Amino acid sequence: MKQPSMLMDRVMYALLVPAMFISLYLIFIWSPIEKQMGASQKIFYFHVGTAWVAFLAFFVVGYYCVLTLKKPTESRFINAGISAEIGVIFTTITLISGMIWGKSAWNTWWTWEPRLVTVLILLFIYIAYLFIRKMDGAWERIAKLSAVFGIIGCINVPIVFMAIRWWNTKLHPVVFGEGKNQSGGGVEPEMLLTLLFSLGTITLLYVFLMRKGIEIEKMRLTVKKAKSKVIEKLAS
Amino acid sequence: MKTLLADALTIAGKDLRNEWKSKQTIGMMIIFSSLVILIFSFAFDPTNNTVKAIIPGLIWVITIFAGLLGLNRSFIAENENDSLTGLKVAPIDPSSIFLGKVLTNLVLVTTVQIISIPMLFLLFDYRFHGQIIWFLLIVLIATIGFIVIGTFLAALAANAKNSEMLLPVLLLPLLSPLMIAAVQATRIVLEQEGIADAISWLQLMVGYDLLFFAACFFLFEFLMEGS
Amino acid sequence: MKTLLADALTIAGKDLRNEWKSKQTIGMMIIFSSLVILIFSFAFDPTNNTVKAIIPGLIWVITIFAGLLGLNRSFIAENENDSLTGLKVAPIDPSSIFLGKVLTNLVLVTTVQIISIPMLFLLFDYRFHGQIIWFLLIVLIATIGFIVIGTFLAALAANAKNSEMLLPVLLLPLLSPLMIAAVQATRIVLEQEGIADAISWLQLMVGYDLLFFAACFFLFEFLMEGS
Amino acid sequence: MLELKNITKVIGDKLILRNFSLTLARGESVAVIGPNGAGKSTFFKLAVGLMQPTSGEIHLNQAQIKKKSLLLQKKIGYLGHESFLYNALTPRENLVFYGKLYKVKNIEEKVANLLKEVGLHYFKDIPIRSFSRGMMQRLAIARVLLADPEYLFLDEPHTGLDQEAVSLLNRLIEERQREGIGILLISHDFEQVVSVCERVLVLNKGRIIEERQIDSEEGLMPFKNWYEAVVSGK
Amino acid sequence: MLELKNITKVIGDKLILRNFSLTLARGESVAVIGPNGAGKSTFFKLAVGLMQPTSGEIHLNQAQIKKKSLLLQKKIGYLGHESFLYNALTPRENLVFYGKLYKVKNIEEKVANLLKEVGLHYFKDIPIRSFSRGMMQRLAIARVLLADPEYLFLDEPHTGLDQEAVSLLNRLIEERQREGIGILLISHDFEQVVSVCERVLVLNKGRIIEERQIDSEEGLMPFKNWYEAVVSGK
Ligand code: HEM
Ligand SMILES: Nc1ncnc2c1ncn2[C@@H]1O[C@H](COP(=O)(O)OP(=O)(O)OP(=O)(O)O)[C@@H](O)[C@H]1O
Ligand SMILES: Nc1ncnc2c1ncn2[C@@H]1O[C@H](COP(=O)(O)OP(=O)(O)OP(=O)(O)O)[C@@H](O)[C@H]1O
Ligand SMILES: [Mg+2]
Ligand SMILES: [Mg+2]
Repeated sequence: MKQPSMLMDRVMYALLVPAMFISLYLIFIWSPIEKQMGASQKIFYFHVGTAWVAFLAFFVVGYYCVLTLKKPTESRFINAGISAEIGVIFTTITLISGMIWGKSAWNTWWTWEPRLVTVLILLFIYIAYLFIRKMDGAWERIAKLSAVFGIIGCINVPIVFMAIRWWNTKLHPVVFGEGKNQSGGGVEPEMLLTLLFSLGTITLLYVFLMRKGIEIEKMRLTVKKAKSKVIEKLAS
Repeated sequence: MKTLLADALTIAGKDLRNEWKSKQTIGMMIIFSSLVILIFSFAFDPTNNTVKAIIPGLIWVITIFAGLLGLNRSFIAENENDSLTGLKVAPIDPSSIFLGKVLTNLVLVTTVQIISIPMLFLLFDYRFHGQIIWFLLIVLIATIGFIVIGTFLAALAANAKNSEMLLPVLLLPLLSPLMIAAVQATRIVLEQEGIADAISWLQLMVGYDLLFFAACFFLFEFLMEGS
Repeated sequence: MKTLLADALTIAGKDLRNEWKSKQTIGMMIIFSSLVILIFSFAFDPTNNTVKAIIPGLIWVITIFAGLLGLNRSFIAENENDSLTGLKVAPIDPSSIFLGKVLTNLVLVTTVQIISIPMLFLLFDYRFHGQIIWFLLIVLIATIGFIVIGTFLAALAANAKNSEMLLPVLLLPLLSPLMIAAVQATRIVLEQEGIADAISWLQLMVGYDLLFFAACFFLFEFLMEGS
Repeated sequence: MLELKNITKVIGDKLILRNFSLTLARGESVAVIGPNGAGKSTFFKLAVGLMQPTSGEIHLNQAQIKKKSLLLQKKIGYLGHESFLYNALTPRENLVFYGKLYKVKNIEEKVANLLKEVGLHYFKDIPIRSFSRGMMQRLAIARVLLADPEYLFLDEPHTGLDQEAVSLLNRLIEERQREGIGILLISHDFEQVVSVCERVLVLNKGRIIEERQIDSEEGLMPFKNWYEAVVSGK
Repeated sequence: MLELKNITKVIGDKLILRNFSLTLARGESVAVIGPNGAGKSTFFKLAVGLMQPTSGEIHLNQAQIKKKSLLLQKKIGYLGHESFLYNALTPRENLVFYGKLYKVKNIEEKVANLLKEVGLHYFKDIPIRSFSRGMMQRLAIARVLLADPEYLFLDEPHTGLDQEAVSLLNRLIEERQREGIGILLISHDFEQVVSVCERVLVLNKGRIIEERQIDSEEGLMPFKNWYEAVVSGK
């Protein structure tokens, strides 16, 4: 049981490190500099990658929440939690990278644009979910409660996106469409390739972090169990 | 199904009769909503003309913040003597507890609105232009959505020690689409004659209400189950 | 006097160390304040230019609403196992409980402000014009006043079953002079260069702080006394 | 006949009950005793449906009960550590409310009789907020008896009661037992155990370690000594 | 020597204690018993300064105590219905916190010793949130003993404890008594009263209706009968 998973980790690690260097190379050296925005456009590759992982992580949380409700097991519960934690980190990175980019592209840190607000709300739902997991009590109970919230949260994300889009297009019908075409992600093939490669790398990073996170969490649980067992023995 | 409704009415009846005797929760909600208006008038200088543009927003900010107080209460009150456990061991469907509480909260929040919205118009000297029936419809639909999801999350939060802090943290993000729709629809209906422009918002709200009502109704059971 | 301070520090230390371990209260306060900003942005259309005029008001609305959560906690948390009674029977001056709690709440609310005020500026793309030092001074003085009276009333409200509803109802009216002064002073200092126009507001706030600190400090004993 | 078969319960990673089996016939009264944290209250919660067993089955009159069952809940009266009553309501209102939920027929009449029985007749229209602990416990007992359960689960019902209230409670228990109700009692107060119950189970660390009949003539001291021997040495 | 002289307490318009007098010397152990609502807990609250008497005086070592007195509070250890402990803190942190408030010297060392004494040594760094009721009660006892009080006021300290914890508590009480600490105990559990105390007061409806020495050889039944006679008929 332990051996193959270790092997898997090794393989992933061996893939991940070169992939990262390659994507850094692709991003900063190989791909051309965008004409309108200049070097600051480089952030685009990180930005889109992390945004994608943020959503991916969220749906992984939702998936494990449904499973947990069906039949709570410790590993499902842990998976959902780790995915949520990684999701928070990537959502934050998306926000921050988007803000930095926004400062150079739009000359403002923040605008109430649909994708931005959606990401912000997504972050809040994640955090709320983590707060529920922090409640004290037996884990089965917490698992059930957090799973219920995770599901409701998942249902909510598309509605949020839709509502915010309507909200803003009423005011600035152009912003969304304009932003989409402007940077011209599809125009230059090098850019597209770079983007796809960095997307793959970041997804791999997510999977790797998931595995490590789950492993660490399980170790922590084992230690905790052993500790309480020892204490109980000593005391009685 | 019939007993489910009957049980829900029994529970709502108990809560409402209780509330009628003491009038504590509703009283504090009304006072709180007036105080929020007061705070806003200090913060935003009501003589300023542009402030009238924020009336639709204020209606919902008040509803949500005053509503939060009542929602919090609805399950915390059942912690006294652990009476929620009494309901759990009774031979009733857990969903009837949900229905009963939604009913109670709906009555409470609607009552608060009946008093605080006219007060808001009065204090900010707002002249009503649109059609009152559409306005009422929009307020009602949005309020139902708010109460449904709020009651559900109040039951969830009640498991935590610091539930009064947890509830807004859980509720507000999930409420955001409804909030946006409600504010926009209210603005349209207050400023214009017809309802035409607000139709799509209304549809969004109705969809939200139905979807979350169904989801909460079926998931509520899991909240009531022990581990 | 020296032991009074030492005891206050012991109590604040206990609370803060606790908070440091769980980070629940402060985390929820920060999230809540961001959510309030979010809700406001939906309610009041942030792309609208006039909304920037309400930034000074928003700063205080956020502080008060997030602060209310923390204030509520500070004495409700002592109800668990009735530990407040443990403090009452300890050989310490009751005022040191007050001082300790004021200290804790001040640290909490200031931390929230350090995060939420820059965030507010950021999200509403507000460009800061005045002098930062005066701004900080005004925020600090008004916050102290808020915390002093808030802590006192939280101790009072904690006697009630529905204290989380009672506290805002008690606190907001008493806070209104401070609120007005704070909003006006903040507006002046944010929009203009000097502090000259805000001096009288500042004086009012300092007076309010001193007066209520003295009053609360001496009256607190009565709150802690049994009947 | 209520049967619990091979019930095991794990909470978190803690094994709280293991392989717990019990048969309770109608008209029988059984005590469950054991040290703090043995799992007594947990066993009750499983039986009344507040928790689901990790494994094992519950049978009521030969039919297996699955998950949350309204049938089971109607037949069992559960008196927990708390009273489950609403402080703002009067005793009458409290009982009528629960009566409606339990679909009791002739509620008003029945409530009036029960209130007389537990000695709260004169207080029937006073909100129970101001009741003393003893009065509260009496009303809690009335609540449990209201729906004419077939089985009574009483978790430390004697705590905090004075002598008078204790004997009232014991009398009520015995009456119901004679009427054919099965009774399960958790208590740390061996005096009451000996005077009320016919059979006793000793629970320790989630396991039934001993079971025997109680001889009411035997007296308290021998019983105590027996318990101590069972729990410690064995 | 702690003396309460002619204490009367009225709450609202209810006379809860009338003309209550008591002298507690160091090294003495006295039990206070009586029905629910007799005013026992109220009397304790008056003595430890949680309430002010409506009339009457409290003397400590011949000096009259006025209102809230830090001197009195330091000399009295009060164990109430609740534990007064912080769930988020560990046993060590809890005791150190109270130790600081009580200005105890050598806190760390003393805490370590006390934790050993009550058998919580191995749990000293686990937040007490997960403690069972018995463990909590032990820690509450340690808290009371921490400041080396001269008088101990224990309000129903045995409730919910199992046999082992009860005997631990009784041993601790007896030790302290031999060291010259005066002990006051409220309990509904006459077995403990008889085994721990030398003198007993019976309180009913706010009045001391009887007072006598306890003969530990006498046994439980005669004591019970005596109590019943005192409370009911007289
Ligand atoms: C839902 C998550 C997000 C996704 C999937 C996403 C995706 C993208 C993509 C594909 C682009 C390049 C194409 C385009 O210009 O339209 C882009 C551009 C940009 N994004 Fe994001 N983004 C997300 C969230 C954010 C956030 C939270 C921020 C800011 C805080 C942000 C700020 C920006 C900026 C400033 C640009 C450049 C726009 C321009 O070229 O004019 N994005 N985003
Ligand atoms: N929800 C829960 N989560 C985690 N552990 C629990 C939970 N409920 C009970 N336990 C643990 O299960 C064990 C048994 O608890 P239970 O309440 O059944 O004991 P008990 O026999 O009733 O004790 P007492 O005599 O003190 O009432 C205890 O060790 C307790 O810590
Ligand atoms: N704060 C209060 N306000 C009004 N009445 C009170 C208050 N505290 C106690 N009482 C009343 O005083 C009487 C005595 O209460 P007390 O708690 O002293 O009883 P007790 O002897 O400790 O009873 P028990 O054995 O149930 O603990 C009761 O009738 C109670 O209702
Ligand atoms: Mg128990
Ligand atoms: Mg008492």
